[in-house]
Formats: sequence, C-alpha cells, structure tokens
Amino acid sequence: MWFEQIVFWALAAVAIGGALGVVLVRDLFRAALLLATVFVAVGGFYVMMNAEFLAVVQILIYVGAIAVLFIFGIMLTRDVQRGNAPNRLQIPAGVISALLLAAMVFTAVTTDWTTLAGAGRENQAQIAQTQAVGIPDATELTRAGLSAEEVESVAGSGLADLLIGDFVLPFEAVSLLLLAAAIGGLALARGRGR
Amino acid sequence: MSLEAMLVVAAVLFCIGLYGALARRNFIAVLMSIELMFNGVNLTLVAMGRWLAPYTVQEQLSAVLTGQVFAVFVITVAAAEIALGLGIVFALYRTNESVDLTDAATLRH
Amino acid sequence: MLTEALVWVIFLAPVASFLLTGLVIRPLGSSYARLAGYATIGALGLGFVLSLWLLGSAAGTTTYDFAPHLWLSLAPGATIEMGLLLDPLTNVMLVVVTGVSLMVQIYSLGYMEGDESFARYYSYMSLFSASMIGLVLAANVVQMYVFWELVGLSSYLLIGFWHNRPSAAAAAKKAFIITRIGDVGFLLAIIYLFFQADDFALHGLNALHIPDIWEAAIPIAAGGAGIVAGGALLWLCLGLFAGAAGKSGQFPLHTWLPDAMEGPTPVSALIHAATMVAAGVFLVGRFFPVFSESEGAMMVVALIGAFTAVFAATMGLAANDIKRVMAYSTVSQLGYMMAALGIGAYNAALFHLFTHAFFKALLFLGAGSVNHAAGTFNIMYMGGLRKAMPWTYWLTVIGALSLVGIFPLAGFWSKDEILLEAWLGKGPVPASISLLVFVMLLVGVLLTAFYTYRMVHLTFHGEFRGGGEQELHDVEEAGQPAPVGVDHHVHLGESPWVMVVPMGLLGFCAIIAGWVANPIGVSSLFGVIPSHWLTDYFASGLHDGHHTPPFSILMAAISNVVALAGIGLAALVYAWPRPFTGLDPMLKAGPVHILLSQRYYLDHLYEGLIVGRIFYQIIVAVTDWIDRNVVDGMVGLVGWISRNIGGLIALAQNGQTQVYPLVAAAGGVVIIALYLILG
Amino acid sequence: MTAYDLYLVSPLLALAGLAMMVIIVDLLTRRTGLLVGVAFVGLAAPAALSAWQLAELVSTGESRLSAQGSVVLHTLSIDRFSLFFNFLILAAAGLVILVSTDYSRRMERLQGEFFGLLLLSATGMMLLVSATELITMYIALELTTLPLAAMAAFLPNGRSSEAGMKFLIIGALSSALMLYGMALIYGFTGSTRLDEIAAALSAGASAGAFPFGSMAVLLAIVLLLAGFGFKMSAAPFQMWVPDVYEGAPTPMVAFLSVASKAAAFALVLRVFYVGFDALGGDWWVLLAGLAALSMTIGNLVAIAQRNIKRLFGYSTIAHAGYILVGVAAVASVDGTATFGPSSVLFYLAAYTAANLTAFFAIVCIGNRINSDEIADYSGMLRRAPFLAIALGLALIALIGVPPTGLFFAKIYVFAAAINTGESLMTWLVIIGVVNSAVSAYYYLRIIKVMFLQTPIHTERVGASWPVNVALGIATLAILWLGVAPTPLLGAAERAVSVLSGG
Amino acid sequence: MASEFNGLLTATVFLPAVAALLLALGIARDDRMVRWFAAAVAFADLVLSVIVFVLFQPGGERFQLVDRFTWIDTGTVHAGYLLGVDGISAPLVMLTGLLGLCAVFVSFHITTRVKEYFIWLFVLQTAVMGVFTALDFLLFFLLWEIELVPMYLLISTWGTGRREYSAMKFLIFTILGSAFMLVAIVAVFVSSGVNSFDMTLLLEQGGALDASRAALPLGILFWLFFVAFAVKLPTWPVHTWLPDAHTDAPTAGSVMLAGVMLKMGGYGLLRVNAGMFPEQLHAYALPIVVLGVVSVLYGAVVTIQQTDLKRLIAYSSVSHMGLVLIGIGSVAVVGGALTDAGLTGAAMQLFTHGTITGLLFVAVGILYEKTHTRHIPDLGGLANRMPIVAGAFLLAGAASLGLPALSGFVSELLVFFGGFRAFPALTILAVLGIILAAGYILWMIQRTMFGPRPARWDGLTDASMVEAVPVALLVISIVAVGIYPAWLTEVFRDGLEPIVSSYNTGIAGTGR
Repeated sequence: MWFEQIVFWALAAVAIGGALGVVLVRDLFRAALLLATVFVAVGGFYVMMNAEFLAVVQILIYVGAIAVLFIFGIMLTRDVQRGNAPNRLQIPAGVISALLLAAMVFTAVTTDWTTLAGAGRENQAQIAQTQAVGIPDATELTRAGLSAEEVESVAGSGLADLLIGDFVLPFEAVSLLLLAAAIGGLALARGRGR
Repeated sequence: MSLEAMLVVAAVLFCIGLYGALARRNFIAVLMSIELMFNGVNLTLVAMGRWLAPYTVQEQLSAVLTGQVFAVFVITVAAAEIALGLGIVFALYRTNESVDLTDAATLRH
Repeated sequence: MLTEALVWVIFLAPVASFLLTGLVIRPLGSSYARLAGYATIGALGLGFVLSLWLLGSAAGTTTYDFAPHLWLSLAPGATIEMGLLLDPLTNVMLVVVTGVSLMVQIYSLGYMEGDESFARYYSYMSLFSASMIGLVLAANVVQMYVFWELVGLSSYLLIGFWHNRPSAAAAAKKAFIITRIGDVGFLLAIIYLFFQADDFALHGLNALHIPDIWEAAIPIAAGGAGIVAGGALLWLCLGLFAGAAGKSGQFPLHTWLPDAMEGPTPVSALIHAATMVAAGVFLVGRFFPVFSESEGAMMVVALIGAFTAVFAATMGLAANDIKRVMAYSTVSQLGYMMAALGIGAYNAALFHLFTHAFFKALLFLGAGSVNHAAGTFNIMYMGGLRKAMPWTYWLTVIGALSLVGIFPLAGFWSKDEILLEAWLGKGPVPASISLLVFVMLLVGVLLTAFYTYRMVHLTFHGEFRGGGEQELHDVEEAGQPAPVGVDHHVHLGESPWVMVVPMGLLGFCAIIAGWVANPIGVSSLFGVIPSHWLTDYFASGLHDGHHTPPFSILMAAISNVVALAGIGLAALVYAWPRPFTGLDPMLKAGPVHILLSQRYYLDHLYEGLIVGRIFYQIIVAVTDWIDRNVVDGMVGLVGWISRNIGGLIALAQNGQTQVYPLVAAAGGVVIIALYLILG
Repeated sequence: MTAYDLYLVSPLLALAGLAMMVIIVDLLTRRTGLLVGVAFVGLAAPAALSAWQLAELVSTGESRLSAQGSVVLHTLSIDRFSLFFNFLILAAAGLVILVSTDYSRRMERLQGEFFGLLLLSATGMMLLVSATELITMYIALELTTLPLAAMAAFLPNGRSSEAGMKFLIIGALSSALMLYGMALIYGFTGSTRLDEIAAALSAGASAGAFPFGSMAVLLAIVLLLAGFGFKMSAAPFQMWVPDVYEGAPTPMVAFLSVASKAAAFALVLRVFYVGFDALGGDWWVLLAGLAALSMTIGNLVAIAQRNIKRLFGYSTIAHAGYILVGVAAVASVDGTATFGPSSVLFYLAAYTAANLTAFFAIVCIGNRINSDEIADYSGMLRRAPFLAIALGLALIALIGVPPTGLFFAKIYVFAAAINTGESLMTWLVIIGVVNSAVSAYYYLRIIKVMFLQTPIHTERVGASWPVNVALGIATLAILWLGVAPTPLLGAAERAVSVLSGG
Repeated sequence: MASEFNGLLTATVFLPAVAALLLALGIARDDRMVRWFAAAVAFADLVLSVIVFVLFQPGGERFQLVDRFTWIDTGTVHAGYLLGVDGISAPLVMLTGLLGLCAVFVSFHITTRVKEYFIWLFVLQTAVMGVFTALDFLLFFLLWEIELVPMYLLISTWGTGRREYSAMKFLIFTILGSAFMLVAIVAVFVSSGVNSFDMTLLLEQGGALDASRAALPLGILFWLFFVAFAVKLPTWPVHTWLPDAHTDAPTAGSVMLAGVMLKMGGYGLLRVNAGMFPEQLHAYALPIVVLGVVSVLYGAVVTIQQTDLKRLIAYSSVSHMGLVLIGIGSVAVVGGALTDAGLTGAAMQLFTHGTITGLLFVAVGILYEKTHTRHIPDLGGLANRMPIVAGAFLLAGAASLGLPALSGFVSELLVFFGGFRAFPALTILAVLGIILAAGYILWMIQRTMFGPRPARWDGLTDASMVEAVPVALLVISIVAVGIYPAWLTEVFRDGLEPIVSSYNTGIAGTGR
C-alpha cells in the first residue's frame, strides 16, 4: 500500500503544483502546458481508482483536444505578450476560494461517509469497474463470490451499457450539445459576412 | 490513498481553478481555470463512485458507475464549452482587439 | 283656533321670501330688485300679524303643545325633532323679532335705495329673519342649534354685505369665528346631553327635547327627573352660557360686536341690537329652569353680565363712531340682561330684552339716518344736525333717554326692575353677589347716561363740523387711508319718509312699551291692563312661577338720579366749553382714554398676540414646517435612501466580469456561514 | 430503447430535428421569412406531440406516463408538470421566433444559426423540465445555456460579444459549482436519481447536528443553488443579468428572460420538492432569504436605470424573488404542499406573457429607433400606439395591477406564503408587497415617458405583421390570464400534484 | 356558490367601462361629440345609481341586488364575481354616480386628448363603483388597484404644476397601502377556512375569522387593513400625498379623488375593519381615535397656512376625514342603544364630505379655468363678478365648517355624539377643530371672494351653464341631506346595524 500512497501523493503534488502554475504563471503557453500536465495527473488518479476507461477519455479529450484547443486560441488571439496577468480581484478571490476550500475540506473530513457506504462491497465494485468497458464475464464474477442476482446486476452495469442504457437520454443530449457548441462556436469564430 | 484524501485533492484543484477563474485577466486563462474546476469535480465524482456503494442501492451496482458516467459527461460538456468559448474569444477579439476581461467592461451599472 | 300650520307659516313665510328673492328675483337683475324688498316685507308683515295673533290667543291660555316632527332618530332617549315650543318667552320674542324686523325692512327700502345688491340684501335679511324665528320656535335643542348657527351665518353675510371692503369682510369673519368659539360650548352641551340619553330614556324623556331637559335638571326632590346635577349641571350650563356669551357679546367674547358695525346700518339695528344678539339672552332664558338649578352657573352668568355691562360702557365713553357707541351700549345692555338672568330676575331680563329691542333699533336707525345726511359715522365731524333733521333728532333723543332709563320711557321700566331685583337679592345667588351686581349695574347706569349724552350732544348740538367731506380732507392730510362709510355725499336734511316712519313707530314703542307692559297702576289708556302682566306672563312659562316684586319708588328715584347725574356730568364736560373745538375733552383723560379707545387692548391681545403670534407664528408655522419637512420629509428621505441604495448596489455592478461570480461565490460562503452560525 | 421511449421523447426529438432542419434550410436559402415560417410552423410538431402525451395523461387519469422496460424513464418523467412547461417553452419560443422576423436581419448571415440555436436551447429546456436525474439535468442545463451564450454574442458589436463572454464564463463557473454540489449529493446518497436521493435523505436526514442533517448536504444544496440561482437570476447569483440583457440581441433576451427562467424554476421545484422533500424544513428559509434579497436588489437598482433592457434585467431579478417566495412556501397550515408550487407555475406563465409582451415591444421599438434608452421612448404613444399600449399594459402587469395575470399570480404566491403559517414567510410577503410598490415607480416612469412626454421624433415606429401577431398574442395572454385565470391555475395545480408524489 | 343575477348593479358599475370601450373604439367623431356622449353616459349612470339607491330596501336582506358568478374555482382558490349593495354601499354608489356626472361636466373645457381623458375618467368611475359594490375580496382588491391607473394618468397628463411628481407620489403611497392590504386579504383568505375570498361569508360569521387557522394574528391583519385604508382616507401621518395629488390633478380628478376615492378608505374601514374585526377594533379603538383627533387638528392647523386653494381644500379633507376615524373608533367602546351614532356619523361623513368637497373643487376648478391661478393672494373680490361661483364657495364652505341645515353638520354632530360617549376628552379636542375649520374656510372665502378686486379680474365671467350643472347638482344634494338627513341616515344605519349589533353582543358578552 505504501507504493500506492507514494504514487497518490506524487500525483497530488503534480496536479496541485500544475494547477497553481496554471493560475499563477504569466506565460499563457506555459499555463497551457501545465494544464496538460494536470490533466495527465488527474488521469493517473483515475487509473488508481480503477477507472481506466475514464483515464483514457481524460487523456484523449483533455490532453488531446482541449489543451490543443487552448493553444490554438492563445496563438490566434495574439494576446500572448500581454500574458496571463492577474486582475485586481486577487485578494478577494483568494479569500473566497480559501473559504470555499475550507468548507469543502471540512465537509470531506467531517462527513461520516461510511454511514451511507456499503461496507465490504468495495471489492465487488472494483470488479465491476475493472470490467467497465466490456461486458463482464459471468464466471469470473461468480468466482469473485457474487451471488447469482448480483452477477446479473453487474453484468448489466458496464459503463458503455450505462451510457446507451440508463443514460441514453443525456448521451443523446450531449450530442445535441456538441452540435450546438459547434454551430455557435463556428458561427462566432467565422464571423459575419466574411 | 483514501476517500478523504482524494476529496481534499479534488477540492484543492477545484478551488485553485476557482481562484484562477476569478483572478485572471485573460479570457483563455479563465477558461483554463474553469477546466481545472471541472477536473476537481470529476475527481470527486469518481472517488465517490470508487468508495461508496450506497446502502439504499446496494443491489444495483450500476449506481457505482454513475460517478464515472457523470465524469464522462462532464468531460464532454467541458469540451463543448471550450469550443464555444473559443468562438466567443474570437468574436470578442475581433470586436475588442483584446481578450482581456478587464477591458471588456462596457456593460455596467 | 290656533293651528300648527299657521305657526309654521310665521317661520316659512320668510323662508319663502328668502328662496324667492335669492333664487328668482336676484338673478333677474337690478330692475326687479325692489320686488325683493316687497316680498320680504310682505312675508314679515304676515309673520308679524300671525305673531301678534299667536300672542293674543296664547296669552291667558295654556302653553300650546304640538307633536314634534321627527327629523333624525338616533336612539330612544335621543331623537332630533322639529317642533314648536310655544311658551310665553317664544310668543313675546316672536312679536319682537317680526315687529322690529318689519320696521327695519321698511326702513331699508329707503336706506338701501340704489345699492347694487339690493335683492341680495333682502334675501339675506329674509334668511336672517327665518333663522331667528326658527331659533325662537325651536323645541329641540338640536333644532335650536341649527337655527342658532344659521343666525350666525346670516349675521356673517350681513356684516360682510359690502364685501368689497376688506374691513367688512374681516369683521364678518371675526364675528363668525368668535361666536363660533362660544358655539362650541353650546355644541358640547348638546353632546353632553346626548351622552346622558340612556338616563333620559329610562325616565321616558328625550335628551334633546328642551322641556325634557328642564325636567331632567330639576332635582328629584323637587319633582323632576334629576338626571343632570352637580358638576355636570354646572358644566352643561357653562357650555350653554358660552354659546350665549358668544352671540350676545359678553366679556370676553364681545370684541366682534363693535366691528360688526361694518354692516349696513339697518342690519346693525336689526341683528346687533334687537334680535340676534338677544339670542344669547334668549338661550339662557330658554334654559333658565336648568340654570336656576345651578348656583355656580348663575353666579358666573350674573358676574359676567354685570362686568360686561360696566366694561362695555366704559369703552363707549371713548368711541367716536356713532355706531360703535351704540354697539358698546348694546353689549352693555346685554350685560344687564345677563346679569338679571344670573341673579334670577328672569322676568326683568326678558322685559329688558323686549324694551331694549325697540329703543336700540330706534337708535341705530337714527344713526343710519344721520349717516345718510352727514356722510360719516364719526361724531367728531357731525354736530348741529338737530336743525337739519328734527325728526331724527327727537326720535333719537327718545331712544337715548329710554336707553339711559329716564322715567317714563320703556328702558326705565325694565332697567328699574333689574336693579330692584338685584337690590332685593332673592334669587338663587348669594345676596352679596346680588348686591355687587346691583352696584356694578348702577355704575353702568351712570356711564350709560354719560356716553349717551356725549353721543347725542356731539351729533346734534353745536355747529356742523363738516361731515364726511371734512373727515376725508383731514384724513388725506394726515396721509391715512379713508375710513369706511365715509363719503363726500353730505346733504344736510331729513331722511325720506320710508326711513322716518319706521323710526317713528319704533319711537312710539320706545315710549309706551314699558308703560303698556308694566304700568305701575291698573288704570290705563286702553282699558284695564293688569300690572306686571308681561313679566308675569313671562313667569308663567316657568315651573315655579317667579313673581315680579312690586314697583319701588325709591329704586326708581335712585336710578333716575344716577342717570341724570351721568347726563349732567356729560353736559359739564361737553356742553360747557363753547365753542366746541372738535377735540374730545375725553382726551384729557390721557392714558385712560387711550386704554378705552384701544378697547383695553383686548383686540390686540386676541388678534395680535394669541391669533397672530401664538397661533399663526408658532402653532401653525411649526405644524406646517413639520408637515413639510418631517412628515413629508420622511417620504422624501425614504425615497432618497431607496434610490441611493440602488445606486450603491449598482456601483458593484461595475462591468468587471469576474466580480459577478465572485459575489455569487461569496454569497454561497455567507449562506453556509449563516447556516453554521445560526444552526 | 423501446418504441415507447421514442414516443416519450418525441417532442424533444421533433424539436431537435426542427433545429437541424432550420439550419439546413438556412444553408439552402437565406430568406428570413422562410426561416421564420419553417421554425414557427415546425413548432407545431413538438406541440402536437406534447398535446398527444397530455391527452393520454388525461384519458388514463395517470399523473405521469409510464411503461415497463422503458429506459428513458430512468432519467426523465413525462408528466403534467413537464408538459405544462413544454407548452410554456414552446409558446415562448414560437412567439420569440415570430418577433425576431425584423430583428434577425441584424445578425446578417447568422440568422439560421440564430433560430437553430434558439430551438436547441428550447430542446434543452424541455429536457430540463422533465429530467428527474442529476446528470440529465446537468446536460439539459448546459444544452439550454450554451446556445444562449452563443446567441448572446451574435450581434456584430463589442457589447454583444461581451455579453456572450460574460454569460459563458459565469454560466460555466456556476455549472462548476453546481457540479460539485451534485457530486456531493451523489456521494452522500449514492444516486443521481431524484427519487432515490429523496429516499436516501429521508432515511438518514435527521441524523446529524448540521442543518440539513449533514455538512455535505448543506454544502451541496448551497452549491446547487449557486447553479440554479444563475439560471433563475436570483440574488446573489444575479449580477450577470443586467449586463447580458443590455448587450445581447433583444429577442434572445426575451427568450432568456422567460423560457430559461421558467425551466430553471421547474428544475428547482423538481429538485427541491422531489429530491430534497425531506429537508423542506431547512431549505425554505434559504430560499426565502434569496427571495427577499432578489426582490429588494432588483427593485432598488432598477429605479436608477436609464436603459430599458438593463432595467428589465433588474426587473427580472425582482420577479425571480417573487417567484422564489412561492418556491419557499413549502409547508402549509393544512399540510398540502401544492399551493406554493402551483402559484409558481401560474406566476411563471403570467410572467411569460407580460415579459414577452414587454420585450416584444422593446424589440420592435429598439430595432426601429436603434436605441434602448428610456429617454428615447418619449412620446412613443404617438409614434407607435399599438406598441406603446402593449408595452404599457405589460408594465402594468409587471407591477401587479389588475386586470392582468400577474395580479393573480402575485396574490397566489403571497397566499401560498402566508398559508405556510410561518411568521418569517409573512415578513417575506410584506417585503414582497412593499417591493411591488417600489417597482411601480420605475415601471410607471416608462409609461410616463411613453404616454406623457412629447415625441423626440415624428417618424412612426411600426413592425411587420408577424411581429404584430406575436405581440398581439402575448398581449391577449396577459389580459386573458387576468380575466379568466381559472383554467391555467387549475392546470398548474394539477401539474404540481406530480411533485407531491401524485 | 350559487349564481344569482339581478343585473342592475353590473349595469351600473360597468356602464362607464363600456362607454370607455366605445369611446376607445371611436364611437364619437369629434371632441364635441365625445363630451356629450360622456355626459349622456354619466347621466345614465347617475340614474342607474339612483335607482340602485331607491331599490335598496332597508330592513330587507343585508345584501341586495346581488350579482354572483363563480369566477375562479380550483382546488385551492375560490373567488367569485360578486356584487351587491347594503346600506353602507348603496349611498356611496349613488355618490359616485353623482360625482361622476359632475366630473364630466367640469371637464367640458378640456381640449387636449379629449377622448382619452373621458376614457380614463370612465374607467375610474367603474373601478370606484366596483369597489363599493364588490363583495368578493379578490374583486374588491382588483378594482381597488385598477382605479390607480386612470387616476395616475389623469393627474400626470391633464394635471397642472408638478403633476408627474404628484401623480407618482399618489401612486406610490396608494400602492404601498394596498400592498399591505394585499397581505391582509391573502391572510384573510387563508384564515377563512374555506379558501374563499367571499366577503359575505366572513361578514355573516359576524366577523368571526378563524383565529386558530389565521396565518397572522388577527390584530396584525387589522392593522394591515387599517394602513391601506388610512392611506386612502387619508390619515395623519400618511396624508402627504393628498395635497400634492389634489393640487396638481385636473378638476375632475380632484372631484373624484376627494369626492369618492377618499371614501374608498372610509368604506374599507367600515366594511372590513369595523365589520370583520370587532374584537380588534375594540382593542385598538383608542389609538384609532387618537389618530383621528390628530388628523382633525393637525389637518386644520396646516390648512390654515395654505395659500393654494386646492391645497387648502386638500388639507381640510385630511381634517374632515379624521372625523371618520373618530366615529369608527367610537363604536367599539360605547354600548347600548346609542352605539351606532358615531358609526353612522362616520358613514354620513363619507357621503357629505364627498358632496361638499366635490363642490369646493368644482368651484375652484371653474375659478381656475377663468383666472388660471389658485394662489389665494392673487385673488380677491370675485363675488361680484362670479356670483354663482361665490355662492358655491360660500355654501360648500359653510357646509364644510359644519353649518347646520347643510349636510356636513349632520355627520359631524353624529360623530361627536358617538365620540363623546366613547372618548369624551378626545372628542372635545376634535370639536375645537370646528373653530379652526371656520377660520380657514372663512379666510379662504374672504381672500378670494371678498375684499377689493384686483383690476385684472374685472373681465371675469361667471360659470357657464355647463359649469353650473355640477354646482347645482351638488348644492341640491348638500341641502337635501342637510335639511332632512333621515332619508340617508336610515339607509346607512340599516347597513351598519349588523356591525353595531355585533359590538353590542360582544360588549354584553364579555361584560365590558
């Protein structure tokens, strides 16, 4: 477990350090690169939490698409020389963020999450998540000690199944959302009459 | 690695993003900060799914994955948001010759 | 056979003439204006005849009692009705009112000749007569108040008749307001009576019906209902007396009466001598059964009356306006009547009211006649008019002697009875008070004689001093504005017959009224007239039948001697130094004269200090300031604050994009904090 | 995915399809009239489908459509509540489309995109009002917001871009906050479905010492409200409103001010009345506080405004406050919780009519005189009698003077609040009525300027017939709701029975 | 809720509204036609309102000529279109009809936007009549609010001076007041136990609101209503809108404002505060009477300082309306057969002040029309040039200061009767107010009508025939009530009887 701890804290350091860099460095390019680093670190967290599929998505979309988009944006607006200067709200923004952070940390630490957690089920969840992308093998699950009903339940709970099953509606809606964003983004980026 | 630690890291990311979104002048930097916030949220969601198998829905393990599903959606929406955001960046840049938010303050009072 | 309808006609005839003159004749224009005069005279003539007939048929029989007409039902014990209260007081008053009024109306045909508002004048006069008659007839205290106030209104209209004169308008207003101050007392008395309505109802009485009120005031021991007694009774009486004092010009509410001389002279004659001002006396007389149950109230009435009698007479000494002299004289004489009522001399007071109506009206008409010739009311610019207008002179002398109380004129008889009763002191007030009243009234006699002689002398005797023409000239030289009622129109000569004849009739009455009404013996010109028949008739209206004391030669001698002394003193001052320089010898009295001619500075006190300074400059100004700055200012302040808070919030809306989410996030943090703090 | 699922989402599909069709039509032809025609007539399809669904509900007597094996019912509910809002949103969208006839020329070549995005946003709203699950809600919310953000920036000037920028950034930030709240809720209850959240919370609600039973729920609800507050334009999450209203294209603002707001309140009602039902005793105070703050800030700041669109920005904040009063009226003396929500629904409908009328008039006038300054409206009664009277009526309605729908709406909202029997709510009502009185000041100032002052220009201001039709419909709606509110109120009451588990 | 339909009230109330609609649709071609059409309609409405008054049978059903339909009927809300008159409202309906006709006639000289003017005037009339006849709280409030719009427009468009400021002030005050009333009405609705706005239900329960269900303490409801009505009445210290509104309103506006709209406040106090909250009125009678006395005296004192004719009359209205409060406050304290004097007086004061102040404003309006000034120092000596106006002033002034044989006396006397039984000392203070009334009224008449006439007014002409019509109508009404008030008081007393008896039983029942 110590290895896991080390990796976790290392990733945490990278993520937090990168994030601080994003919001503090004056060079936008560097900020974008640091942002990519943060994305990668977060992807690492996903892997550690057995969410490999999500990690893949994270890398593909965030690092591959979003970070690149940012860099395009930075280049096209030719605003680099003015850099990533702070505005006059640093102190209030810092105070508010700190207070909110305090509330969040306080929440995370004091809430007795276990009262609601299904103790001893972590293992099964892990199995389910491991098999997230594909349809889990029933025999494997049975071997892992799940009862027949639970096997059936897990079998129907792959991530992809969920996306086109229970969450098909938001899934479709997201496509509309992307369409809208594309139309809007294009229309605005293209400009009028040109 | 524990739930609390993960949540704290996520919260830190979130709040750093919030600070950046509030305190940066450059539009694109603000968008980047917002992405940090989304990442914080996603970490929270996944961690919740990872550690919590809620007692009311214990029989339905699909609920465990909901966090990840949520995170997938957030990532997608974030991408859409950035796409549109950049569109607006260009529109703003075209009219204002600048993407500095402090300059774009003609609408006030 | 006396029917109710015929009595109502006495009241309704002037009402009809009022409507006719006011709504029909007046809009027709000035060419038809004389019709207004005829209509009014006709109505009053009818009323006078009916009144005489009423008096004739009522005398000797019992009081007529007609069922009243419901006007407004409030509750079992308090019903406002329109009724007729035909007791001796009413019957005699009716004759006086209609009679004097008739004379004055006829006189006015001449006096008001050519006035552009002739029809208006008569419509007001009709209204006044109707109101006065209504007041006299009223059986219900609210009904009485209704006409009481209408009398005030008519008086207001008539005083301000020449309303283009600021002084007339001001005098009218003053008269109304000062009498109204008194009326508040009357109104409160009525309200108090209503307050007791439940008790009245228990006894089957109506708290607003005047005979019922008499009954209520009489103690149970004396066979009455005893509902109002003690302190309440005193306050009730004082309230009523306040009303009476206002109307009758009793101290300290007398100041309006001299000013009221701004009205046309016939008006002064009618309402400020014979009728309206007598309403106060009438009111106290009307409620005499109530007053007489309260010794305190009687003392107040007596002392105020006596004081007024002397007080007003002193001011008469220094007045130069002939009508003002009359006015002070009227106030003084009304004081006699009040004093008489106060000491319990009910009969005598009303008797004096009766005689006073004739001779005072006569004097006023004489003054009008004089003004007609001399173009001024200022006696300092008159003189020697005796030769120019002998009728007026002699009639005025008759009136004046009657006023002074010289045997055997009307005024003598009535004044003599008052003095006698005061001397005897058999009334409800302590004998010492009665004696004090007697002394004061005797002083009053002296003063009355003095100023009366002064007035007659300066007006009629000596040489003519230029009249209005001269006065205008002098005033112009002094650079002062022309006083009112003064014009160049000086034509020394007797007034037209329409003016002289009514004066003659009044003069006749002033000679014989006292004789006829109160002969010392039983023999008479027209047959057997019972002694004291009028006073006894008055007394028959009272429950306990007050009787007039027998005539006293001693008292008659005293009063005549005092009166003659007054005349003699005045003659010494005025008739002795010849030729008269035009300067009043009274001026030698220095500060006393100033005090008197400034009317004891009471007007200054009222108008300058109380109204002008305390009321206007302090109370009104402060309240108005508060209204504008505090009450309304609050509104403005609230508006200002809300507008500026809005501006302040808008200031945060500074266009900086990130301020907005910052505020939102801060809001969230604050909410959480509040929840954590407040639980 | 069954055929029945398709039937359930058919209005959404029809609307989304219409959006794409409009864009395609735009590619083929650039005629505004055709675009408007297609978009407006096309709305008949989702409307008819919704009506069909409603007819089924009426005929079966059920409160919501249900079927065995349906997948979409995992994330949404087609019920009277959602259908009520469907019609509201469709009506608003249709009228805004009509009214954009003249105005859309300003977008130059972006007309098709404008209508397409508007329809997509409407799709998002319709999804939002039927969503019963947090992820769907989030997506729907974004689908509502993003097109609007794009549209806000559509005008070729800096102010429009700035409006779009502000809308986007603040929208994204509030979504982020809201997402964190959703994550907490998911973590605390283990589900994103409202019914399961409700079950979890009612089972473990009263446990902790914190308000709402747990710090996590407290934080979650506050963060959720930050997101919802953005959409509802409730203080203190309201500050973007005036700026965006001022800078963005007016038809889009009209749509934003009514449809988006209505959808947001539908969302709030669903989340709080279904999901957080068990915590009603805690959160109504919070909503009441926001209501008071919104009303007061909105009205006070509006007094000083000189730009009519900006003024309406503040006005909409104030109205959000009034509506929140109804939302906060969760308890009642006799235990029925329908009074508050039904008053909210009615208020939203009446507000839609009034605000649309006002904005339509502003669209026409502003489009013609090229100004949104109130001073330039002087003497508008002479220049454009119909527009001025319609705007005047709308303003009177917004004050809450009869005979307009908002008069009843206010009464119902306040009645619901007083019906709770809470003294705090009574104070809130008093704040509300005082605010109404204050609001009269600035609304009437506009009327005064239009009706009483002399025109600064003699040129008449007119509009094309579709605009006039839209304006006429909205105006009649104001009056209809004012004269005969019963049908709509009844509909609102039946609709909210869904929330209390009916 | 069973439907009933008599139709007369609906016709009376909505005839002006229909006329307004017809005008808006262009029934009259030119201004002249508009005026005479308006006059005809107003006359017809006066006739209808007189018929309402005559048909009302004292001693019959409490509410008569009822028109009742269900209007809103859902699970939670019940409201009806419910009109009816009782003894309180029947005279006030007639008053509105009367002043409506007067308002039309005094408006004949209006030349700007004639059509709109009469439209708004008619809307106003419908709203006011509606308030007096509505027996459903929702309808009542609806009409109460509607009335603001035409009044606001009348003042701000056709007014004079700082008309926009005044109109706004009027509006804000009234809306603030009615805002409180809204809260109260809603609370009453909730407390009614049947979720109904039907006033008759509440009144027939003898004012027994279900205190246990009441969303607010009944005392607070009472005061909320009171504030709304007090603003309208107006009562010190919420009166400051009145002088401004009066001063700057057009003549007809002032006539309607003073004549009938202030009466809405008094009517509300009688109908709601006195009718539905007997316990509370009993408890708070003292502060209400104190407010009344302060209004009487303060109003009178401030009146004395005014130099603008309309302002002066406006402040005098504050003073006179204070009497209404005294009358109302008195009822809850005194018991026995005399209980109703003060209350009847208050109701009478509503009617009489309506006609008196209406006449004063008509006269001022005519005066202003000819002289274009209302500044008292500018005027003087006009009585000779304009006897009709002077007569109107004199008569109205005399009535206003409570001169007997004119209508004002009756109401004042009754109020004093009632008030003295309840609060003797306070009432004596109020009685002193009549001296002040005499002061300012006579001062005003003296300065305008009497005294020397400035040369510039030599060419003045008297009121025209058209202008004389309202003068004549109002004079007749003032004198008719003054000479024989019973025809009116008996109707009022019939309407007030249920209220009075509720106090009598209450007072007897609790042994106080």
